[in-house]
Amino acid sequence: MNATTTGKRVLELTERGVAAPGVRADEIVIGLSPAFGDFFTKTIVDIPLAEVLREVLAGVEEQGVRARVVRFRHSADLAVIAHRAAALSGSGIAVGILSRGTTMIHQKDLVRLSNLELFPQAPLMDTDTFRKVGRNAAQYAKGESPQPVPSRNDYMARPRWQAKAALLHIKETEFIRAGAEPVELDVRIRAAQAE
Amino acid sequence: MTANDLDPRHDYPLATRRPELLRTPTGKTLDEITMAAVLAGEVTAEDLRITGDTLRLQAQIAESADRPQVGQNFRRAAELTALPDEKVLAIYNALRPRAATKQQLLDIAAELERDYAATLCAGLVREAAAVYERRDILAP
Amino acid sequence: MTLVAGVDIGNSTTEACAAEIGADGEVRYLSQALGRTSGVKGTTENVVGVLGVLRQALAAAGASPADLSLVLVNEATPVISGLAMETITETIITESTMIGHNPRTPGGIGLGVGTVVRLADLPGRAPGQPVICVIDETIDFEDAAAAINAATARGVEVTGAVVQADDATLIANRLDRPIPIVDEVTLVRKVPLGMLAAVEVAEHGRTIRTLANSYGIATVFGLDAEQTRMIAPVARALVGNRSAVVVRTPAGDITDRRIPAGRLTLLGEQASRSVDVDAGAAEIMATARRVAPLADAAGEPGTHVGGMLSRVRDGMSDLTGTPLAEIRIRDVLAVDTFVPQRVTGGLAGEFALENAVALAAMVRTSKGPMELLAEGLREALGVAVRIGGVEAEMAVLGALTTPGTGRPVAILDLGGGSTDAAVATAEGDVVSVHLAGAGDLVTKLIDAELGLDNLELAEEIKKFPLAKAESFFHLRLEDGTVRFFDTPLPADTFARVVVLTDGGPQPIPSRHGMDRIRQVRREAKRKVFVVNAVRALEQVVPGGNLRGIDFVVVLGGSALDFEIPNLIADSLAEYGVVCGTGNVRGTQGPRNAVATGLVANHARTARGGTGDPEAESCPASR
Amino acid sequence: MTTMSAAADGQPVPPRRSKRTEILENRPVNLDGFVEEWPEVGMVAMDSPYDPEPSLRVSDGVIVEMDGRPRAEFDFLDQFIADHSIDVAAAPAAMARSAVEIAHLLVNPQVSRDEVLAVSRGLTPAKLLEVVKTMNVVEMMMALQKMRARRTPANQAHSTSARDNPVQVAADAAEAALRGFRELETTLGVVRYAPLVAIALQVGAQTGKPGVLTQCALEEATELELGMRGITGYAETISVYGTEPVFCDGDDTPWSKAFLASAYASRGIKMRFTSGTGSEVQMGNAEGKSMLYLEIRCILVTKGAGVQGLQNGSISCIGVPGAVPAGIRAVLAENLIASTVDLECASGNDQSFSHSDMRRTARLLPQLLPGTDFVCSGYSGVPNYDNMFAGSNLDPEDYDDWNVIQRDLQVDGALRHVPEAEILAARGRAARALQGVFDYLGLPPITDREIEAVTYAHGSEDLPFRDVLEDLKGAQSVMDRGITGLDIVKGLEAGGFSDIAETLLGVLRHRVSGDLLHTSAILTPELTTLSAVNDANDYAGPGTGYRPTGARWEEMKRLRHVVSARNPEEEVG
Repeated sequence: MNATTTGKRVLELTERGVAAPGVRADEIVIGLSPAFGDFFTKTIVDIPLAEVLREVLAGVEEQGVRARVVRFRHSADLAVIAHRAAALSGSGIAVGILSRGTTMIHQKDLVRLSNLELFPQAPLMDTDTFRKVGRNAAQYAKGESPQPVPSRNDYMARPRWQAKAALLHIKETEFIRAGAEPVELDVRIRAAQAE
Repeated sequence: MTANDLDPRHDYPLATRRPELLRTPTGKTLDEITMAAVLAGEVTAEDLRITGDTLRLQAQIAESADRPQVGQNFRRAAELTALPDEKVLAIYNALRPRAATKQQLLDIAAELERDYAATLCAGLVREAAAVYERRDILAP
Repeated sequence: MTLVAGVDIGNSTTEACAAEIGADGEVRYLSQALGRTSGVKGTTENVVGVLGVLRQALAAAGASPADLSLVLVNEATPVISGLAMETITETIITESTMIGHNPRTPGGIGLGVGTVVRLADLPGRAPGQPVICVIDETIDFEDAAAAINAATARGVEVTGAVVQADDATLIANRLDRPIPIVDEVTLVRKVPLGMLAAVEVAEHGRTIRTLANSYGIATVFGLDAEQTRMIAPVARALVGNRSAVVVRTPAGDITDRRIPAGRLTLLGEQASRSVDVDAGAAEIMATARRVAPLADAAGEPGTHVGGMLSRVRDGMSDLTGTPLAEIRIRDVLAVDTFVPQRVTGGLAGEFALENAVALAAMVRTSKGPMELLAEGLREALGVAVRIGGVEAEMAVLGALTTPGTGRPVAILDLGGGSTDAAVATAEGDVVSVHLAGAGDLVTKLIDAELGLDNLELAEEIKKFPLAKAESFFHLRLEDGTVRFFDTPLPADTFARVVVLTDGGPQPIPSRHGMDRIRQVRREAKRKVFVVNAVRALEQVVPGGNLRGIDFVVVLGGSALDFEIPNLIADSLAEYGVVCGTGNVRGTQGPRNAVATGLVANHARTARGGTGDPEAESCPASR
Repeated sequence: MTTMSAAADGQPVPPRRSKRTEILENRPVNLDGFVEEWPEVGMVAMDSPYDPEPSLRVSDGVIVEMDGRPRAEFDFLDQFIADHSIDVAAAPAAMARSAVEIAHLLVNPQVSRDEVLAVSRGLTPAKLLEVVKTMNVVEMMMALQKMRARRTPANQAHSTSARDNPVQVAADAAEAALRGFRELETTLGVVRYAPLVAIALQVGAQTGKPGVLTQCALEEATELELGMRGITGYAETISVYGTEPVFCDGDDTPWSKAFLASAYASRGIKMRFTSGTGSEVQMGNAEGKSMLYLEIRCILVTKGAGVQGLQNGSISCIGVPGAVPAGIRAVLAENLIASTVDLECASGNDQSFSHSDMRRTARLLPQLLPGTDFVCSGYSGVPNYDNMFAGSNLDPEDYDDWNVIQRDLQVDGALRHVPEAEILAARGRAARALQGVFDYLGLPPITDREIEAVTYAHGSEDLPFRDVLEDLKGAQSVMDRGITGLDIVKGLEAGGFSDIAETLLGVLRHRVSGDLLHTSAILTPELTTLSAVNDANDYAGPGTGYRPTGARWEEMKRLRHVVSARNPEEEVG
């Protein structure tokens, strides 16, 4: 196998049945939106979702923490996904990610509309930020006090991305299945050339 | 001349055209709000508020200018001049979706009528209670 | 019966009390109030603030300014103080000898020794040679692990790695044979290639043993005695780290340099002496004692201390409108401190705690236009205003209304800008002193030592105890106890050390643990207030012997602090002194002493007597 | 289930591009986002097959069917509009007219504004939509010229600071007032700074030009409190939405907002609602309706609540209509409809809109040319990096362009060129006045160095840092001590700024009369109320209505550089 950083990676998500609450205190849950890696393959700024998930997982692993990946089909609301993921997490910490890149770190005892860290501007999310999201989530799980990932702002993001973000959001909501249970996923990310 | 026949063309703005009709909540006229009086401590923040009577005059102006909704708003406002700030904010919060039960809203309406003679505001709250019930946005 | 008011204009706070004085001189205190001082103390700018506080006090007594027969104002002492801080040591690493930072998550465990090579050069290495490879951030962790595994499979002995990105665990987890890996080395490209190097990572919760030991390094690199002597500072610098890299370079060194901070000249009324600022606080203060009383101080021009003092002078001159040439520094307090500074020549953005000296300087200005101030008040109130009494004497009189006190008594007035002391002998003589350094300096020390760069937060850390939010429903307090909550704590406090302010728990954004922050806070208070308490008392107590007084009453805003009075009391206990926070009139705590003293003094003189205020009735105010 | 993302194989050689394509590709307009319409989910400006057909049935004075929906199925917006916004007496006749006929009434200058209002008061949302759908933008501009409530156009500016520096806010407020803005709005980065910044805005505004009304956008309770204390003069950020779920997501209903409107009026404070196209689809709950149809519902809710006016023109969602076909036409249509139902309209142009200067201007002209009550509901009076409303369509760098466009077209955008000396004098004086007020109130001092810096500054980056700790303590003390507008008056007087003190007292006095509560009210620099009641728009075709003449036109002729006719070697001005 000859993996390279320039080559594309393929994301394989295999369903493993209904996700159960975790018992290990050293795990976090990564909650994915209904069409993440399904209909959608990249974020609003074209970062492949394979890279997004790989970076978040790497950030978690570097801290010596484990991650479970769970898909939520009953809602495309980031707070709902991240909060329910936190409820399934052994440490009580979860990361929620929407297909367009909007991300949130949540904790199970918080009210749903609150959060530990929120990254509301999907166009500003790059791979480095996703790595840090994973790192911080894992540090919260370990009871450490990570510096929040600095929030960025760009007032010219509105003319460029506001409408596309709305389209992506609406499209994702089409994949909602009312009452669907969260599903545990096996994640495999591999180099495309290996085929 | 009474305030019952205000004509927007002649009487507005009241501050310049009909100042004799205006009083502060402590009974002062506009002319009495002078710099000297402020410095002497004779004019306080309480003097710089509008009264229910003045709001009703302005409601007449709005209605005569064919703005019945604005007039109604001023008449509701006239009622609310009697309510303390916290009470006003509490009622506002109760009117938010899923914030109050039907009974709570009806109780507020009753209180508005009983304690403040605020019949228009009470009507608005009752109307909300009925709509909220039909649209299922009352507190459970 | 007459209604009088006492007003104390302080540097930051104005206090007032209202009292009725009976025909027999009996005082009945009715009310008190406090507010912010408007403008610079002792100037007509104060009138606004005084009026506000007076009205508040009178309103609380159910009276109006028209009922007053007299307002007593203190003789405001025209002292103000300024602060400056300068780092005096610097750690310098030359020729990239050493990487001694503590990444949060190094990879692998153990010690590896080998020649430094770039990852890209691994395929060219012959088998059998131990190497340490350097991996920059453009290389993905999977690629790095694959390349190392490939080299190992070929027989190249990769014994350790130095990584730029935060990837150590990720790489280590993917290796066929584990090696120690140090990561987050930001300037990884500067690691010298082709040299012999050692990488060490200790287990979780342990620190490195080989590279933190001179003989360990000597063993690894086969050094002789002279070379070992040279390497000793490197080993010392690595003590306490969980991971480290040492590269053997021909002239590599690490030095702990003292930055020439310049000479501080202390001009006493009789003698003058100079002292190097980088000699540290103890030396500076010893010099100051030798020349006491201080008439002025000067810093060597063009040096750090020159800059420090001119900053203080400029600030004072700006604030008071006094010409620069007339500013006299009448006291200095030097405090040793540590500030985190980036290491020069470090490759991983390492920080070292460098020594620094903080200097508080107190300036006595020309006496403020008190008469104009009094006139302004007279005009605004239409009431007689009298400037009454020296501040320190009034404070003593006020302090003596604290139940359980008696003469001879000393007071310590702990403010924001200065620490003041006064002593009243049994004969009624009062001696007083004003010293530089108080609450503001404590705030500054906390800010600098914790590297916060946020004075607001430092101020809160000074004022309130700490806790850690261990969950959304409980806090571990700094004394080890736990406090539970029914409603969840704010989201931004989760897993953080917080300071328990009046407005709720506020998170402290730093990597310091609760113990460290607490230690810094208490040390800062001790270095300023305890040192100054002793220093101040020594200057006012007859003969400088603290055993000569029986009672010390602590007053002022900082006396309300939750631990400063205890820190002072503990240190004074060894002199057999009864020390405690004042409780003016038995009700006011350490507040309102001067205002109360003004009224007491007036009542005493009006009666024509010289009796002690203790003789007067001090009923609890309602 | 297994899914795979497509993997590109190899690196295909990119096709050769023309130099011209490259140039076009790099034009700023291509940094803007554009999307295809998707009417099923409401991603369509104003022309959707899923919008309802107009209809109306009245029985016993109650509307029992509206736009194809029977009363029993009304959502809460339908019901509020049916019961409060539509004049049941006028409705049957109005609805009987065809959309084209009503559009003609709007465009035809010989039909008076009052005659249009007699019809528009009886129209349903779908009917209003149908009317504007028959109109192109030029017709809409013709109509807006007539339907604007106030005869004299005005403008509003944002005055904020990235560091919440009150000295900057005061100086920029003074400059904005001097340049002609009649309303100034601020908001905060650190909310606790609000009292100091609101005081600074008020002091700066009255220093620049008497009678400018000020506002501080905050959560309802604090905004109301600052207003009640007379530290601010009006309120604007009271949002309404066009579908029931989104309205509920905003934690409000038409009834709660109507009550809030009365609450403001009861304290003598002028207030307008805020809404705009695109917010519902942005929140994914447009119920398959066009952006403009939903916005018309917001406009009618505002009308029914008895609120005098509305800030609309997409506002913070401008990127959504801006990305779809005819979106900017829809934005003009929403301004027009607000005016057509007799509301004050503060017409957007207040948010960062495009990377392209040409497109920014094209988006502005439909409001600037006909004139609206406030052409911008927030022209950034500070550099966009200091704009805490996330940037505006225009900022100080555009001042000269704006003045030239006014002069070129002889159109009154309510601004003017001011010589630098006057601006420096006003900025410096505002900062000194604030220094005096802070001194008087015992707030953290403003140094002469800060005043010097702010006089010549462009933005917060040019200013010395303030002691934030002390400022926040001061801000808290303003709230704790119950400081009011009267204390600011006293502080100005004590500081020797008697004229500004008199002005502010004059502004505060207007609380008592409530004259400013009427539609489109502003204060003139002489402190007289000018509103749709006493300055009603009387446009009736060529030669009528407001047009810049006389002294105002002479003022508009002045620019930074104009060559003198008398001596072409020199410039006038």
